[in-house]
Amino acid sequence: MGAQQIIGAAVTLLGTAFLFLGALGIVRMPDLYNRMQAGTKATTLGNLLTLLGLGILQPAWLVKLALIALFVLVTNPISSHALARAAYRSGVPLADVTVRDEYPEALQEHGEA
Amino acid sequence: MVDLLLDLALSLAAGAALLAVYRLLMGPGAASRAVAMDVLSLIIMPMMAGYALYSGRMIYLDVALVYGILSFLGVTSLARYADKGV
Amino acid sequence: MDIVTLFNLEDLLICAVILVAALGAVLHRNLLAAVVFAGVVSLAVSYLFLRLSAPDVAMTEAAIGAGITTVIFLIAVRRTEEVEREEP
Amino acid sequence: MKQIVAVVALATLAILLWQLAPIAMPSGLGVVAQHYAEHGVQDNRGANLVTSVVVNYRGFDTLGEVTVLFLSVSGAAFVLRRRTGLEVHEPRRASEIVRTGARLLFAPIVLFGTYIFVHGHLTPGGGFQGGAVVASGVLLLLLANKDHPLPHGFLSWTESLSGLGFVAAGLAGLWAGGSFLANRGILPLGTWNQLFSAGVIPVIYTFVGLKVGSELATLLDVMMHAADEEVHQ
Repeated sequence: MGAQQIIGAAVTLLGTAFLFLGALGIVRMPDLYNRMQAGTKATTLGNLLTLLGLGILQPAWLVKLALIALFVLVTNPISSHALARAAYRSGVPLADVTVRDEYPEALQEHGEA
Repeated sequence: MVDLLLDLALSLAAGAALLAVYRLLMGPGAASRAVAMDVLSLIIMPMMAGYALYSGRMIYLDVALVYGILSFLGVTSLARYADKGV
Repeated sequence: MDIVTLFNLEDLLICAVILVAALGAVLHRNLLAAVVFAGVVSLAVSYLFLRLSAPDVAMTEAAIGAGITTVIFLIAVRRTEEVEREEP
Repeated sequence: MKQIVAVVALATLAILLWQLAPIAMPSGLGVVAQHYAEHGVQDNRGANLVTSVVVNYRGFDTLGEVTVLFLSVSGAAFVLRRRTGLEVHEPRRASEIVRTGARLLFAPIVLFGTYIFVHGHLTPGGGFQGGAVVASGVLLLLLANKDHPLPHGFLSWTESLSGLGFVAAGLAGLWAGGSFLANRGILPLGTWNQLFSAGVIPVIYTFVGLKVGSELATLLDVMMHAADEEVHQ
């Protein structure tokens, strides 16, 4: 029981560390798209790891925590995709250091302007 | 040991919330702020779950789930607004 | 019970988040940004309500304050002007 | 000058509130709260005491709140009603991912909202919160496609019938238990912390949830379309 508790708390701590890194990423990254990358991928992982750690700490709650985790896993990509697409189409600029932007070509290939 | 780790985890999450608020204040344009809002909701949701564990009441997880649904909708509607689709 | 000992570090940090976001909502001239700030206030206040053992209020705040009200504000801002004018 | 006055006023208010805060958070319960906390479980068998207060002890207030919401939604729908003959602008379509996600998530979200208001007497939450979640499911459909056809007749019938159901439950309490919205003698109280318990409370909260959900869905639909026509007339 003691080892399980410590593992659960460690996984929770790892998850919140990822949350912190994601938040650090949205502060430090140069443009919106890079920020979004840090702020959605890292924090989704941190969120899931934290919920997993809580589930290890309290195994009776695993089903409900898994429900929340599944929900986050489904919804968060949708909202960040919609946000990135809207930002691109409303003309939020890329950072100066960006090397290559392939999105316009991909749009033309698929017939959307 | 376990208490110390959990306390450290919660404080780290709250510090992450402060960092996200920095982006919320500074972020040029509404889109950056919407990203910060998304990150904030993703940070606060596990904090709620952690508090549920701390208080030992599973029903508090319902609040976290409602929170997740509604913040997702908030961010999506901001995105659709910026895309002129609302 | 002393009011300071009621909260530990993470709650005080969340309180700071609420204060900063509320100031942003009041002071910003871009109404869209103000709507985002108001949504963040609701999100953080909801955690604080849960922390104060009021899950019903926390759920209401999350559902009505953070979700529906943000969307209604967005639609209302879209009908009017996005940037607040200076007073004459 | 104006700013100095504002800062001074704010500082005064802050000091006053700091003084007031310990009073506003008393350590014990008040007289009324004491009564509810002691008798709430025997009276109603509801695991969530807040629900007992909202639906039973203060049930009449809840009826008033639902009526206020109904009136405000009616007012908004009247002021922002659809006008024909105006040029309607074509909104940009949502992407495939958003549309599929909306279709996928609509049913789970509505199901979860239903869970919230049906379990109002067991878990935190209840009619208002569940109704808001149900309406947010509808909002997701509207975000994916602004002109998503909503069953307006069904929504308005649900709304009216649940309002009637609320009043009917109250009148049944008057007939069986002696006072409006009394929770005696209509449905068995059942065992504490079971789904079928707390007498008429879950029934009323289900009515409230349906009513709030359909009202908010109608309001969102009306507001979205009103924005469109105003901008482009």
